[in-house]
Amino acid sequence: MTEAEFLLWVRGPAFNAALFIMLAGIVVRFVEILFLGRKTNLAQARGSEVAGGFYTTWRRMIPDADSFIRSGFTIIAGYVFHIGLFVVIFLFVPHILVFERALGVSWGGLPSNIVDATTVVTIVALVAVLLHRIKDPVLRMLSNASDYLVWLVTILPLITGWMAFNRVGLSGPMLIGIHILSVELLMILFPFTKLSHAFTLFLARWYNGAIAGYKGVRS
Amino acid sequence: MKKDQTLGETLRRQGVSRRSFLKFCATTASLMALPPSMIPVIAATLEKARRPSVIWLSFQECTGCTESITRSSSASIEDLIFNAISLDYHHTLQAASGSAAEQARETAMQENHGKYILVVDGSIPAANNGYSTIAGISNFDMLKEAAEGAAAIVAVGSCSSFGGIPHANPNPTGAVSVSDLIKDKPIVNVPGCPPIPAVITGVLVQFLTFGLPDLDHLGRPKAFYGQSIHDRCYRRPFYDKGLFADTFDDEGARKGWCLYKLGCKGPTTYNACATEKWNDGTSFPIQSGHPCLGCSEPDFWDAGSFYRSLSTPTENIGKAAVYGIGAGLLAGAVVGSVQRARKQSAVKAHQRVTIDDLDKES
Amino acid sequence: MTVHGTPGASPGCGSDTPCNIPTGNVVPLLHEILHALERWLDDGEEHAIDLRGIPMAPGEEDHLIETLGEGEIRADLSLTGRSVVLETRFPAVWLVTHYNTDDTIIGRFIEVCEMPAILKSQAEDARAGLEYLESLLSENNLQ
Amino acid sequence: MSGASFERGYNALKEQIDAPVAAFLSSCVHCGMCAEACLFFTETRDPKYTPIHKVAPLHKVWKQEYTFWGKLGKALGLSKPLTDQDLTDWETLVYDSCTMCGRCSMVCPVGNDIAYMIRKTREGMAAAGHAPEGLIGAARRSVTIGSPMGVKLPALQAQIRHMEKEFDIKIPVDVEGADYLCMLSSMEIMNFPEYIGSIARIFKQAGVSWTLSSEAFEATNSGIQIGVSDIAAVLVQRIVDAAEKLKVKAVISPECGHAYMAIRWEGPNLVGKQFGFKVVHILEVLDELRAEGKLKVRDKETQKLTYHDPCQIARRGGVLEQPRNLLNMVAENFVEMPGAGKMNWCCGAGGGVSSNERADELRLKTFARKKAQLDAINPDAVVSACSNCRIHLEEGLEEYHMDIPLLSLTETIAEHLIEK
Repeated sequence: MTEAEFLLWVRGPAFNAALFIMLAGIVVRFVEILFLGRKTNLAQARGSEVAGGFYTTWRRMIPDADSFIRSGFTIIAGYVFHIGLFVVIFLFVPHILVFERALGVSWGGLPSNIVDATTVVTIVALVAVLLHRIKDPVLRMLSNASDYLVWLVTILPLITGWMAFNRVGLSGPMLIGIHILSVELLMILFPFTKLSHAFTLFLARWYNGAIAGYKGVRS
Repeated sequence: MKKDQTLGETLRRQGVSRRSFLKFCATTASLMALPPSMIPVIAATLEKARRPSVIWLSFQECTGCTESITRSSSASIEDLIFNAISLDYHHTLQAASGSAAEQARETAMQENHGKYILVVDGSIPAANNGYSTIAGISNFDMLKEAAEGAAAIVAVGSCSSFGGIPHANPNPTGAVSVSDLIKDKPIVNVPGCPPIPAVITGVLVQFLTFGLPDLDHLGRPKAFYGQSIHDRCYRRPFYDKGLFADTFDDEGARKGWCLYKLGCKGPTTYNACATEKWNDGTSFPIQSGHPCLGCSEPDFWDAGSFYRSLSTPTENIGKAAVYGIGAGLLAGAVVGSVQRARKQSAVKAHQRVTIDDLDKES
Repeated sequence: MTVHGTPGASPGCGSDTPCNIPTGNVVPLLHEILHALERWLDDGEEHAIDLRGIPMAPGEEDHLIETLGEGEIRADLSLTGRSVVLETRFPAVWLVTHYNTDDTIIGRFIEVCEMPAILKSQAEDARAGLEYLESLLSENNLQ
Repeated sequence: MSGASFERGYNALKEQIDAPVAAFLSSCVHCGMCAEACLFFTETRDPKYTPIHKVAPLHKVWKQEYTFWGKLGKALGLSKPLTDQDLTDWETLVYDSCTMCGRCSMVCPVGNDIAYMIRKTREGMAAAGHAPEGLIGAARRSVTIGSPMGVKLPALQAQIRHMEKEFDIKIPVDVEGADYLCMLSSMEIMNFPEYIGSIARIFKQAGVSWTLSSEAFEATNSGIQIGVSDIAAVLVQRIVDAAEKLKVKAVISPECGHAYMAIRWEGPNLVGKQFGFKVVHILEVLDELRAEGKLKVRDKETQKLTYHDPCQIARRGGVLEQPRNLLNMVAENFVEMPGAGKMNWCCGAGGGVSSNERADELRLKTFARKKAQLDAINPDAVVSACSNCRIHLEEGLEEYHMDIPLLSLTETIAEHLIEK
């Protein structure tokens, strides 16, 4: 298999397979959750579940003051790499083309060198997060193999992407091929690891807010 | 022209001054993208270089590569090249034809056995030797025979280097490249469709002066194929600034912005177009506003649309997405209802817990 | 936009060919020439730059040449096609341009040296000249 | 009686897992922020007290029973099934070191309601016979005698007579057709009988028709604390029967945290039908009276007061503004402790921890968190609306030789009434 064939396979069938597995996996996870159902609350409501649910969905993005002091590192490093991932994935023009091909919708992107800088910041934040996970007693106790696998699978696309953009190391086709392959690995693991939080957290926050909202508390 | 004369002697016999020879060496160094400091080295070696005999065999090809070499920009180079090398056989350029032509080829091959350079353009049909023949001899046999006595083989054009358009899907003739068939001779691939004229002559001159050039993993001289178009493209600042042309006639295109979104294959294509440029340095595809097709890379005909960007998937991902969601719903329904039933049965199996059921022992 | 007298003016595009955002290689090249000139003056080290190897947007090369301008010497050589060697406005900085028989540029160099080698008379050519002069004299066909 | 068994416990866990639990456990990214919100961790720095870690048994059952990959993983031996030993190891985490205060549920960035899951985990633990001795005892006394502290009707009647004599006031019992049926917690009956007197005096001035019930006076619900809905339902049913028998319009939950949770929010779901009457917390009633101008009070408290928010009433119950309104009515130097309101720290004794002797040492250790809040403003007295918090805070303050009195909000209001 020559490099060209490898790149073609990665951009073609492999991407389709990864997308298929990811979407199928996400839908199955959602159905598995929703099929368990939830008892209707017979108590007399004080507030509205729906309002509480939506409130918490966005409000939980902003940590409360005390948590910010106590878990400052987790929050800051977490936001740095999440925002970084967002910028790198959704505001880099070549990536926007992928979404355009899939969804038919397109939007403006940031200058590529800004995205490149963001990638480096994101990688540094992810490495810091890993060190923290290893050093902090609570995190070390909580973490299992899947946490470290997910970390690796998240940082790989960033590293290979940075290499591809800066044309470091391998030949053009291999750089781009390996980068897309690492993204496909991320896509395949998406529904079956804690990466699923990316979509289930909206459900979780909604339930949290609903339970509290029913009782008139803005959680 | 006696065969054993050195290039220097030949030039002097033609009344070419030493100063002209220096000019030729300077422009050749520039052609081979060698630093100017190499000019004296080139002059010294070129002077003593023997004039090798060159056999040019054309198989399944469109004569584009031949067109390209005859368009070689520096006429003075062309004269000297054709004086430097003795092109003993080129069935398009030579006057002789039929048995006389073949006779000339065979005598050249015998006289210079082991020393001549075999230049090939066009791919070789491996499926059936009858697909392409010259004077009744199949390309396959002719190549084998010619390769046997060649000092080295230069595969000019993507067809001879990687199979080119005949090799493209569905490849009816089972076309293969030279390196697929010949394993025991040093082969220099000079891909491109066609390759840049200056690159063809450059490789020949480099071969003449320094022998087998430094090759990359696809057998291409690094002097010309060492860097990708993207790395040397003058529009790279636009790529870095995120300024892209969206259509061929929008503001971006008129302003000469990067053509990535229009399918430019510069990042994955290794060739000298961005520096050597075409038509005597006038321009090259990207400078004329058209995305690079990647013609010096293997299977570029099959690498998806020339106008789809490198980062986009080549197949219909919309379909894959729909199938994925559909399969998810199906599998989800099955798995979900099994789990739902499992929960229902747990609820049914519930035994009321009274204050007497709180201790294990009792 | 005309180029002001002072070298190292802002690297806009000299001509009207479309190159709104240039590659920005003109200024670095001028710096390279400056340092080469310093080294030549300090220890006579010669330097040559092959403009063909440097990607420049359309019009940028003309802008560089314009910036370098023309000095006191301009030599037209006829060597299998024309060649022009001229000393730029900055002494010891020479611009050598080779043309082929169709008068298209096939090589352009900037050389920082006392005098480009191409201008110097070559011993071989002189030897050939000597033989020719001797044959002329020996045949005594001069009036 | 088959008695508790691991199978019953495992089945209980399977019953309890629902869509919210599945959504929560799918979203946890092991970020550890819940630990920093839990006083059992912040005051011990022991990683095992990380809230999400406490629901690991529930996580395992959910993964292996209700996800395709989890089931497959278990079948392939990649993950080991839950064992009785796991439940033994987790007993102290789920009971001793968790008051279900819900502070972790408020900070979790992906929105996991961990207290919700602890409550469900206890269903499995108790059914498997892994409930703490103290709570089993309390539950048995509640069902057999009627109150976790073994308070019988005669004891209540004695306190009623005592209050009637002291404040020369009539305390209605079993008065059919009254508007409110007032519940009490045994702690109030035994330790703070003045609460009953205060209620009587306030309602007399405000002209509120109320009554106690001799058949159901106990508001606390050990079933909720131990985590056995069947037992909790029995206790709630008694209140429902009494309320229906007396045809009251509303039932007042007293100054007790989880009692409010038991009757107001879990009650209808436990007995399986909506109540024909409203359920309100005493603070809600008092605030209503205040708003209607029916509470006539004189000279305000001058000492520096602060208010401790009982978790099951405030963060998990929704009664937040009322205590502030009431305190501002009777106190001029009311200072909020840092972090007050819905994010206030738990006292450390709720959710059955105080009835669990094994947790006493840990409970006192965690008091340091509340002490830190008090040290920040060093109040003259602390007011609260939950007798369990009050007893624990008193115990804690004693431990640190800080003489800051604990006051009941209701009693404080009663003391400032203008009585004819």
